[in-house]
Amino acid sequence: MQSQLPLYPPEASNFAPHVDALMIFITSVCVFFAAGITIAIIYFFFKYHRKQVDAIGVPIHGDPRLEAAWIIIPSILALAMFAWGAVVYVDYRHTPSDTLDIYVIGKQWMWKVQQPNGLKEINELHVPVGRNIRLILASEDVIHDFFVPAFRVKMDVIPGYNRYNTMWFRPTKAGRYHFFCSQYCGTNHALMGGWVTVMEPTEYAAWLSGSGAGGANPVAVGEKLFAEKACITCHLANGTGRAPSLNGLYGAQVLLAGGATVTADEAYIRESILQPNAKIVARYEPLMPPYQGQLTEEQVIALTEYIKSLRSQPVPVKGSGIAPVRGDETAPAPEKR
Amino acid sequence: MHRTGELYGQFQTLEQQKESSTLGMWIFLVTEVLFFGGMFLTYTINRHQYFTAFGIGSNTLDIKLGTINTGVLILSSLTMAMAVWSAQVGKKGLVTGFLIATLALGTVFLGIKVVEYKQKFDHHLIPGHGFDVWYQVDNTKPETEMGKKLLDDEREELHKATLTDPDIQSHAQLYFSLYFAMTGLHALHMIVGAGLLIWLIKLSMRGRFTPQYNTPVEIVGLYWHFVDIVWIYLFPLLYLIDRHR
Amino acid sequence: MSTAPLVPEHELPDTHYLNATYGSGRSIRAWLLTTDHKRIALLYLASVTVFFFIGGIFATMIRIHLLTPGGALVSPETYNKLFTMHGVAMIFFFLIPSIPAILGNFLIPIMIGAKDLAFPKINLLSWYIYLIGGCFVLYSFGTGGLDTGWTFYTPLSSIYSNSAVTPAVIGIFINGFSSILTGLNFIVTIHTMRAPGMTWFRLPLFVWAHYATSLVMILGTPVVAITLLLAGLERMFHLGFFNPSMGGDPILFQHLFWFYSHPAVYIMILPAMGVVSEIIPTFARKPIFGYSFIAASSIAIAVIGFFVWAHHMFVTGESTYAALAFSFLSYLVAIPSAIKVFNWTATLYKGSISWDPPMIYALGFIGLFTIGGLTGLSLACLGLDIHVHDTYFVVAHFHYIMVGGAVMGYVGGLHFWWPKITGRLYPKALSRFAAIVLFIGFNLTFFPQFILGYLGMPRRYHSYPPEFQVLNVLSTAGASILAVGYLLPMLYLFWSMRYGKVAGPNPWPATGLEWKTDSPPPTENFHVTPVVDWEPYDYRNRPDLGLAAGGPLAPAHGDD
Amino acid sequence: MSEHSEHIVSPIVYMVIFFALIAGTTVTVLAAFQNFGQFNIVIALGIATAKATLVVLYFMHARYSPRRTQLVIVCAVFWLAIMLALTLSDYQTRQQHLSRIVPPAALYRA
Ligand code: HEA
Ligand code: HEA
Ligand code: HEC
Ligand code: CUA
Ligand SMILES: [Cu+2]
Repeated sequence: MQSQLPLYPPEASNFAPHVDALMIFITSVCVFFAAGITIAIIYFFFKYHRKQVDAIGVPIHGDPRLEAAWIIIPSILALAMFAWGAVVYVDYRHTPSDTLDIYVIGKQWMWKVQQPNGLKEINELHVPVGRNIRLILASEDVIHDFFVPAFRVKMDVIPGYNRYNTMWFRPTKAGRYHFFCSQYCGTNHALMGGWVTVMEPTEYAAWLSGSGAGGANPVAVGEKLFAEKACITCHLANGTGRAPSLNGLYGAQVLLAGGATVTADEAYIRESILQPNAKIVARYEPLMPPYQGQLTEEQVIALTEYIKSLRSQPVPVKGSGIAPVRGDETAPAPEKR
Repeated sequence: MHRTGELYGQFQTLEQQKESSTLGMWIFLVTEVLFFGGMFLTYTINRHQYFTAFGIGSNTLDIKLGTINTGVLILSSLTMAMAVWSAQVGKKGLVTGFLIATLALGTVFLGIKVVEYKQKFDHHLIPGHGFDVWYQVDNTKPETEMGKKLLDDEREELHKATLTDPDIQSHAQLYFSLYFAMTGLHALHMIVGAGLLIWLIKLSMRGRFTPQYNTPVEIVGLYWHFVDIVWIYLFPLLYLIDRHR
Repeated sequence: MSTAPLVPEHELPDTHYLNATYGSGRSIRAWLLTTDHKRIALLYLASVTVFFFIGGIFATMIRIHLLTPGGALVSPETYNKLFTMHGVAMIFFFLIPSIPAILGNFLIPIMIGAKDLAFPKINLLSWYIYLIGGCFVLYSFGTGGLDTGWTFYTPLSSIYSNSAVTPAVIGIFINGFSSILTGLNFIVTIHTMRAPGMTWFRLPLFVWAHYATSLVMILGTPVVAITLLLAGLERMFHLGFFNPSMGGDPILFQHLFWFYSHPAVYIMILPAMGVVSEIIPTFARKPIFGYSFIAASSIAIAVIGFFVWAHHMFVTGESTYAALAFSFLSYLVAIPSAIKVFNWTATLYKGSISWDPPMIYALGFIGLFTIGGLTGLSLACLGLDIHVHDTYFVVAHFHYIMVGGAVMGYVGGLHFWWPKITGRLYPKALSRFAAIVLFIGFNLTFFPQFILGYLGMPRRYHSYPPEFQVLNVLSTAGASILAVGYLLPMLYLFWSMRYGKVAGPNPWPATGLEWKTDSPPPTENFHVTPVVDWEPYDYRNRPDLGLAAGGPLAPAHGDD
Repeated sequence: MSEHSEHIVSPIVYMVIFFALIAGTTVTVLAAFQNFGQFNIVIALGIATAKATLVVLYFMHARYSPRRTQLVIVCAVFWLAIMLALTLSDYQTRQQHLSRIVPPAALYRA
């Protein structure tokens, strides 16, 4: 900590310096106006204090030039604040592609965290310094909010089958920092917090494998589930089954019946498992049974992780709903159904 | 405030009084637009997401009754407009007649609504614990070949719908929640309107409405027409989803 | 008293609205069945004050509880109920009706030269609706209270909470119609009941502000009514409009809620701005700077205020594009507020400024509102809001605007028109002292919360990490000073109703039409219908005010 | 205030409007049984709006009302539009992530 009474929390992520700079800028503008107006009021108050009981003031009705000035100048400043804030915000929402994905599940009143190798934590989150981290957030009951002041990041965690919120950051300083639930969620909302531990990458790796007894690798779990739940009967890897191959699905553009495309991100995969018929892949029949209510939140995550792990494998030639890489000019236009 | 004849004490002239009442009613209708608007928004977003379930729900409604009711309500709007006209031209007897006709039509509308609600109740389509979209196809004993075929079609539809939307129970329930909230609120407005009409009829029988003083008829008319407009939207939105299958 | 003009001793008029005999005599019935807007205003004054007390007591308990990190006073459930009930009582039952239903009700007909509002019976009805709604909410408070936060976010409020949510929601639903009917009444009155000569651009700015407020009331309130109705139905009958486990969408609730509740913050602040726009020219004794800009900015705030609601939802995962649009629009709505602040300040220039109590409140309002509004700009900033959303920074922002701004304006307005309402003056020295106590206590309470918020203390926390304690203790200390600052005016205003010096029709003197009639005014407001032939806030051509006006300007300031 | 002197609409106009409304209802029902794809809802709401407009203009006399009343009506529609449009704008653009925007054309093979 800085001093006895710090004015801002530690800066421990890539966003922190930007947000603090933004804060300083806006606060300066605020102080400028607040001080200017206060000083003007005090000055006028004394300077033009009533000297005679029946004195009246000089009748001045207004001045269009002044009005124009104090419409235009604040507008410009406001625009600057908006623009700068927007730039930072777009950065928040622009997740890089090389992230380490960690699942975070909120429920009244605790956080369950699952590391990429399946290690589970409760009210603790370990991350390596210098890596881009993406948190994938889901809620089991009401709305929560994951908030790390030292990272200046915060995102609501919303219940519902078609909703994952995500957020990303890059820790820049090793240490232990508070995280909080910052959306009011009932009785023990205030206790629904914990600690983020930012470690050196080597330590992190050691920690992951060292305390690895906590859980199995979700990809492996997912692979087993994929067989157990009969996914594999339809989703043949070579794309010849009744269902599209899932190889290379993650991150690709999927063409849907009706002509729209979606990006196959976690939310899409999750939805495709729980409510497959919400979005039908072009050229396939809506055969897949919905798994809503048949899989636990953890199993969904495991399956999703497994499907994501198929990313590196080659995309099958035929039958997949996945759009090929960009630039394939010879591709025929999608047919209308 | 002291009243002098038709003029309330806070006003200077009858003109001013009429102007105020009419403006007041229009502004009240603005609030009504936004009141119903909130529900229409809820409806839009849910329908967009659960189109299949909404179609299933909508197809259980009785389109004949719905259409008849639309006609009845439009007719009542006509008689209401005629009541205003009669007051404006000073035909006192006609005013009473048209008001009574409007009230009667309004009552018919509500009666038909009750019949429809009763049907939903019998078919276990009231949101809540007993709700079951399958109830009707499972528990009806068709008497004719035709009826049997229709029932089979319906079962088929439901099966198909369940494939696309496994949670059809919840989502159809969402449809019926909106159906009852929207039509219920509409019916409540009708009941208030009927009360206002009874009040008008009483005044009218005493011969109170003249070409000079007919503001009450006019502003109740505005209200009644507005309730009609709400129905004009409710009808296609609730009854006519996915009818062409 | 040295700066007050030398006025002859006054006597109360023989009959006025307070002692006039109505049909049923001077009984309590004559009050409860009155259709006189002035009496209804006093009925509101009484009931709104009760809710302010209730809300204030909850606030005090909140602050005491937060003295220690673990929570000093109550259990977590109780704490959650405290801030919820504090918010509900203060917002829906105190601040929204305060200025419009009390001062607006009392003054608008008089200011425009009418005998009453256009619909006096509806006016009385809206007070009863307010009472019924209030009873439901009090019932909810009494039977265990509710713990959803004043924002009632689903699915917490509709499914998970097991406190007395339903009666509270019904109460707020009912209360909404009170607000709607008041707004409707004002709009119609302002349109159709103006006295001869009272053109739109001669209307006092107080009336303009209330016109804008009424617009928000009639356009926004129905939406929150239906939203809460749906949430209430969902709770009572287990429906699924907003419940994700039944397919509903919790974010939709937030959209609907904020569609009203953002504009509603302007229901709270616009009337206070109207009050300030009356006080400043009166005590600077000169026309307000930029009359038409202030009038137009009220309307602009009311209209643009409807375009920004989703700035409360930047971190819900709302679409990035929508967030950008809503942030931009939030900055737009700040411009009309800026216009007002600058024009008020400019009005002081070359004025003849006194420091009568209402003026101290008005100047305090400008300062505190400015700080509150400017920190609103930090919140509207996308990149920054991610960090400070739902922290004490937000709490400080809205208390600066609502307590430092709106409540200051309300108390200032009470001081300004008290002589008109009761016919009597209150002790000036004491009230200056109270205003200063209020100002100091307020800043001490809420300034530390800005820092707390930026440090990351989330709001609605019944316990917090120990590093936040120092600032919390400061805040609690401030709150106790603040309580004194509110207690004092209540006492001396009450005292003055009986023992205060008789004020006479125009003690300040001010230029508005309301000061041309007796204090307290007669039942029909004016003995003869007034004809307006002067411009608003004009001191120069108003010999009837008895000031050194008319000819060349009086030597107002020794130096220039 | 002579501009507010009332305009009496003749019963013939009322009858014409009435039949237009009935016709509109009939067309709506018939159209609902045809498959126009996306356009079913557009047709239904289009007709409903036309009907509502007729009611407002003639039964409610808006056509003959003072400007101020007409303004009130426009405001109602406008605010309703704000509510629907701005909320839907969020829902319509929610799925798109800034980082994943790709030019739409010729990107896929079906
Ligand atoms: C009376 C009440 C009131 C008023 C008037 C305002 C006014 C404003 N509010 Fe505030 N606000 C609240 C009450 C109010 N607010 C409440 C209660 C909450 C919390 C709700 C909850 O979650 O419980 C809240 C929350 C809130 C948020 C959400 C925060 C969050 O939860 O993350 C935001 C975000 O944009 C915001 C912004 C603004 C803005 C931009 C204004 C603007 O209108 C301010 C305009 C004024 C000025 C700008 C000052 C004067 C101008 C100058 C001196 C000139 C200089 C100007 C420029 C350079 C532009 N407010
Ligand atoms: C008009 C609105 C209004 C007003 C006037 C106030 C007034 C005050 N508020 Fe409130 N507040 C809100 C609206 C308001 N608040 C809202 C909307 C919330 C959010 C709720 C939520 O999260 O859902 C909130 C939340 C809120 C919190 C955050 C709680 C949390 O997030 O955990 C705090 C904490 O300090 C607080 C404090 C205060 C204090 C000290 C006052 C003081 O100004 C009060 C001073 C008044 C009195 C004390 C009463 C009068 C004095 C007497 C009767 C004298 C006798 C009494 C004693 C000696 C005790 N308020
Ligand atoms: C009866 C066959 C069947 C089974 C069993 C099945 N699916 Fe599917 N699945 C399909 C079909 C057909 C589609 C394509 C149509 C669609 O989008 O619904 C599909 C689509 C998908 C998609 C979207 C693929 C894309 O290309 O966009 C995912 C992800 C998926 N399934 C995952 C699973 C998982 C995980 C399981 C097991 C838990 C599973 N499926 C079981 C038939 C099946
Ligand atoms: Cu979870 Cu607050
Ligand atoms: Cu807001």
